[in-house]
Amino acid sequence: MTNLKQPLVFLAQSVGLALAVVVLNFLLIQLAPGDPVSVIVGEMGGASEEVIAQMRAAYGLDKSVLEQLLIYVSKVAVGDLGYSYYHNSPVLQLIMQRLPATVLLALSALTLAVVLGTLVGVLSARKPHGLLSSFVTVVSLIGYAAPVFWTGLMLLLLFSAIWPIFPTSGMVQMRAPKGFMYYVDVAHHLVLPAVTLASIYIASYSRLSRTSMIDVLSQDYIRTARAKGLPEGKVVYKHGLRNGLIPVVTMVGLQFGQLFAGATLVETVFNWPGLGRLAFESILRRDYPTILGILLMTSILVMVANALTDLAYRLVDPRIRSKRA
Amino acid sequence: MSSLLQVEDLKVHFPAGRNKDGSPRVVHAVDGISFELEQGKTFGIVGESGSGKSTAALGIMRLAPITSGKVSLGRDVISELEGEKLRQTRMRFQMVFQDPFSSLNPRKRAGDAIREPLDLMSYIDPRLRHEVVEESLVAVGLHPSAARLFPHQFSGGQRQRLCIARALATQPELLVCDEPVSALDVAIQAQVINLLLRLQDEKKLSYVFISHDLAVVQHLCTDVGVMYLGQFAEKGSARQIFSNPRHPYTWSLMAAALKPDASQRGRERTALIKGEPPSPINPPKGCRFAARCPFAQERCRQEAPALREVESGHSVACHFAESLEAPLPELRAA
Amino acid sequence: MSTAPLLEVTDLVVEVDNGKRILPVLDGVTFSVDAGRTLGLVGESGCGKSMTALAIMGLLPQGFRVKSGDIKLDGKSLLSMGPDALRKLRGSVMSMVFQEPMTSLNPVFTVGDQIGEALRLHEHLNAADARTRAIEMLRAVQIPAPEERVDNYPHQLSGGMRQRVMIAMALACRPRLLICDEPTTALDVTVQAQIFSLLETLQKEMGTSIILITHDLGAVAEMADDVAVLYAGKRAEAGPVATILDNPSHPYTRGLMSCTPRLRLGSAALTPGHTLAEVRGMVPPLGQFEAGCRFSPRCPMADAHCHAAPPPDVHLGASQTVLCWKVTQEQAA
Amino acid sequence: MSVVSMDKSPSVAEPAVVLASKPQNPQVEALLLFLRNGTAALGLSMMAIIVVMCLIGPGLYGIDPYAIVNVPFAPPGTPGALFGTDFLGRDILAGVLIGGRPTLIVGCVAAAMTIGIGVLIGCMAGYFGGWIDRALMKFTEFFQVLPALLLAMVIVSIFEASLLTITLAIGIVGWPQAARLTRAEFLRIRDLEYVRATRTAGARDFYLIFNTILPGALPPIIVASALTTGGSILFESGLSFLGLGDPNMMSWGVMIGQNRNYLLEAWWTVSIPGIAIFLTVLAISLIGDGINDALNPRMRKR
Repeated sequence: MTNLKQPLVFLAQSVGLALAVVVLNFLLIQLAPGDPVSVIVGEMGGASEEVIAQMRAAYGLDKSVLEQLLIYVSKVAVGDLGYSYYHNSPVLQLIMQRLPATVLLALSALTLAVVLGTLVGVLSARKPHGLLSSFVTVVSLIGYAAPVFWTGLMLLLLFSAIWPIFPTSGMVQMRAPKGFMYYVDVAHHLVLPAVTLASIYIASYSRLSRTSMIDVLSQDYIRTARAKGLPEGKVVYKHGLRNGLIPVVTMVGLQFGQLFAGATLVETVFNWPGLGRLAFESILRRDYPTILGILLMTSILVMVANALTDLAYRLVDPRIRSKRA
Repeated sequence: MSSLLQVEDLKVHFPAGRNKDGSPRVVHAVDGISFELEQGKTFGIVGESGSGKSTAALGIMRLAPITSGKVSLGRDVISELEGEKLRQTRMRFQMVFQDPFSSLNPRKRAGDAIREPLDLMSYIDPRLRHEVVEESLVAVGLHPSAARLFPHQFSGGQRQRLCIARALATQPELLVCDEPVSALDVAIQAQVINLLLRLQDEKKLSYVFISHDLAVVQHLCTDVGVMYLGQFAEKGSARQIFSNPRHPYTWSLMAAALKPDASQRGRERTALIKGEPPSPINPPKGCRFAARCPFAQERCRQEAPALREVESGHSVACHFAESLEAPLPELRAA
Repeated sequence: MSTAPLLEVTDLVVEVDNGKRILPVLDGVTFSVDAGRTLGLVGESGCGKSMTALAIMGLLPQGFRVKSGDIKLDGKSLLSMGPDALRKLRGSVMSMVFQEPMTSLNPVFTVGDQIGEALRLHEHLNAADARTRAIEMLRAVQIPAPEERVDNYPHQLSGGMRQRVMIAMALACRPRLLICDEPTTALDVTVQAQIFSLLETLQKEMGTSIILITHDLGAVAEMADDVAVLYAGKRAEAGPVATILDNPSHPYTRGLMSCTPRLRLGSAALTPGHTLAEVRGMVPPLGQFEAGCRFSPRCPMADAHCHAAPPPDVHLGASQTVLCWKVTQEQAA
Repeated sequence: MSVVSMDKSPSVAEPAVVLASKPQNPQVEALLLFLRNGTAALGLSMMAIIVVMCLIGPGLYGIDPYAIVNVPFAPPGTPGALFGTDFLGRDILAGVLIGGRPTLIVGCVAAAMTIGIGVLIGCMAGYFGGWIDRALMKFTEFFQVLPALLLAMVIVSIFEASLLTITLAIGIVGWPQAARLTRAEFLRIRDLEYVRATRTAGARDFYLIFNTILPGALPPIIVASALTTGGSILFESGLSFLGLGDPNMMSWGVMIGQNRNYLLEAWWTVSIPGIAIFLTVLAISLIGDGINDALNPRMRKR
């Protein structure tokens, strides 16, 4: 029973959260100066009275706010996120076109950051006062303090003006190669954006895993492992690491929202054709249906990511597994 | 003489999530205990961890929500007081906690910690409060200059003295002590036990004394309740409990605590019972001790025994309290 | 069986560097444990009991180091051994049970994994055999349904069960020396009795020597053959349990014995309000030891002589050793 | 006097145990430790220099940051334009000096807002527990799911960019972390015995929350505040970089955003304001590190 009930409750909660985001979206439209139609009309460059009246009716603006909300929610529920007049395309379709690029960028940056950050953090935890530890501290301070868009620009400067080995703009070459070479080309383009986006997180993960490992290595069960005669490597990498990873997993879960924010800036710098750049362009053009669609979609992505982290958390920590099940 | 503290059928239950079938899980931490305490006397509550003895203390102190039952101090029914009235009445019943390291606010000077209840409950003229602080410090064997120091500058035993001083600042009638000496080294433990005895003598204090250690209880308590899974298994005067214990659970606690002294060296302690107390979540319907009791019979598993008097003032919750014979000679009546 | 003691600790001096000063932790501790026997190591907290154990195991925390003295296991000096050789002895020839069963087991591995680990390491068993042996060990420490418990995680077990698992883990490779550091302090009294009788049973079966570290003289009377009382990093008194408990000669031992509350039943039951004997004061913190006898500030018998100079070890009878000026003076008289 | 005496308790209070003579206030000690900490000192002095430069720098330097004073893209070292000029020929140094003002103000006010909202919600949730906790935590979770930068972008673009809207936007999206942290600390401290003791001493809820529990919860919150301030500054510069800053204000982010298309022709127009942001955030995190070292009990023990 529990096996079925648990995910159901979770699903219901997620739907509730998504609904709340939809309502927030609606409120934001309501709060915007002028009604949506005048905004849209403004962005289309003007329209006749007739068209405006027609659109008002289509948006249900002649109805009460509550009815409008219901109309909005029911539209969103069937996947109708509105129409982008600027792009001349349904918002959902637009988002779906851009989504893979952002997911690719975010996931590769996250993987890079977690793997590299944890590795460096763990290594330095073994000698909390050693050279590597100081290095980690300095690098994490720098990584944290440098604005990500600026880091991106500096890398861009370096790799286009001084050492042009990586492409600095877009996701593929103008004339995209076919087949396997297409993926190689994407990967080649991915390097700079991913490294830039990872730079903030490498710093925080190395720092977090360092403190977490120092804490874990002072626990009683580490002494037990040593008393058993385990070699030091096993003590640290078997008994220590499994526990030291727990806060890292928690942090991954908490950072997805921020990761997309960082992606917006990085995509803007490197012209990466993802959701973030779409959001940026839409904001400049006051294309509200698109922006709000992205807001909703990103929130759902964060929820999905959180669910996945929760799953990972259960794998790492048996205490959670039995407590929640 | 009427009693100072009266506890009637006190119950403290906690929700603890849900079972797999969706029914609520309830921790029956304290499940109907009653006792009376006369002024100047000490009621000891003994039991293993999870027996609910600490929760009982928190319930009496109104620090844990009471599910049902009545607690009265003198004429006041403290289980029914709320808000300001409860807050003001607190000066009459105070508490000493187990862990001397977490029971003092690390950011407050010792003197301020003792003064806090005086300020919060507007006890006596503000100008006289510093005198009360000094007197309290001296009463527990600390120098008045200790008032300026911070908790981390004291040892465990000194901190426990501070806690006692704080609890006594408002001249309470009742002091509830939750394992006040179990975190202390044996030499320090003796000092604090003697301090409690002396203060009781000087101030005619009444104690509710919670402990897992029968030997400590024997030094301090005039009356004893042996608690198992939220209920009293046996209750009576210290004399009755220690010279004529009747409940198999009391026997097993005593057998385990009977440490050999020099004359009985090498004698093994008799472990009358195996295993550990079951969880107080949704306890079994029969006698709660039946699962571990070496004398349990079918009736015990079916029918919960009532706590009934076997001699004046001595109650036992066992169907066979009169017929069972204690398995060790030490446990039999003199 | 050899006649030489299994473990010999001679004049052990351990110090700690706290960053500012070097402070003595143990100062000339000497004792030995014969094969198959149990030594009780007694004292209040801060007297150096646990540090002695960790020094034997080679697990002293950072900043602590053995300055002089020797520790010999089976005639071989542990201190002159390389770290890898010492590591191979840990868990196989000597092992340890710690005080806190709640935090001493790794929360993310099953108890079976944790028991089997030492077997796979020292006896090179494969996973299946290690698991079988782990189940056997769980049965040996009287855990019910060991076939199921072997796959449990520590948080699914009660405190007493965890301590049984710790014992199973420590004894998995049938070590010759088992150090138990306050193994029952965190447990209920009924469970305490069960753990002690379990330890005795297993000791008889395996012939293991035990060092029992405790603050509880009752536990020593019950379990130990010999006893060493530590005070402020020095050995105050040592000898066979019978001698020491019948005839304690050091004022500290006497004080500890008389201030321990003891349960008296039946006609011997105490009347309430019975005060205990006291040992005044407390163990001084590291680095604040008296120049003379370290116990002298708390000693009811101390005189000028005691405060002035540290006392020498005196032998009373064949096997009792006491560190006290008063005893020295008595003997001289 | 025999101290190992049986049966008779001493009639007078036993001799007071020898006590340390000087009180050691843990808060004062932490402060001293903080001031003696090298990292913190470095961060503090860097921050002091930055603040002073932003306050009086523009007045001293005297060049209007909005005025075209030279040819566009004059490289650093050009006479009259020490850090060069931007794409319009405006003085970069003048811009950097004045551009710190909105960044610092927005950063600090937004961080204060973030911490204020977060601590208040965290306090309530952690102290009262039960349905209050569940409701507040759902609310927090909702805000954590929303992509912060995107939401702030929407808010700013709907309500027109001004210092006020930007500050509000950052404050609204940033508080969940502070709330979670405060709640966790409250849950930890709430059941400590000294809190119970204070309740039996007759304390009301308000006193327990703000006088007893909150001071104990503060250390990690203070450390988080430093990080949040740095974060808010980065957030503000990100918004400004995207062109969503207050259009009437020169700020570091705005300078980078406006000049970024000319990066390859005039690297200094982008690099220099970026270094300003970098140094400011670095100074704040150094201070945060210093506080952390001073408050971390484990570091203090050894």
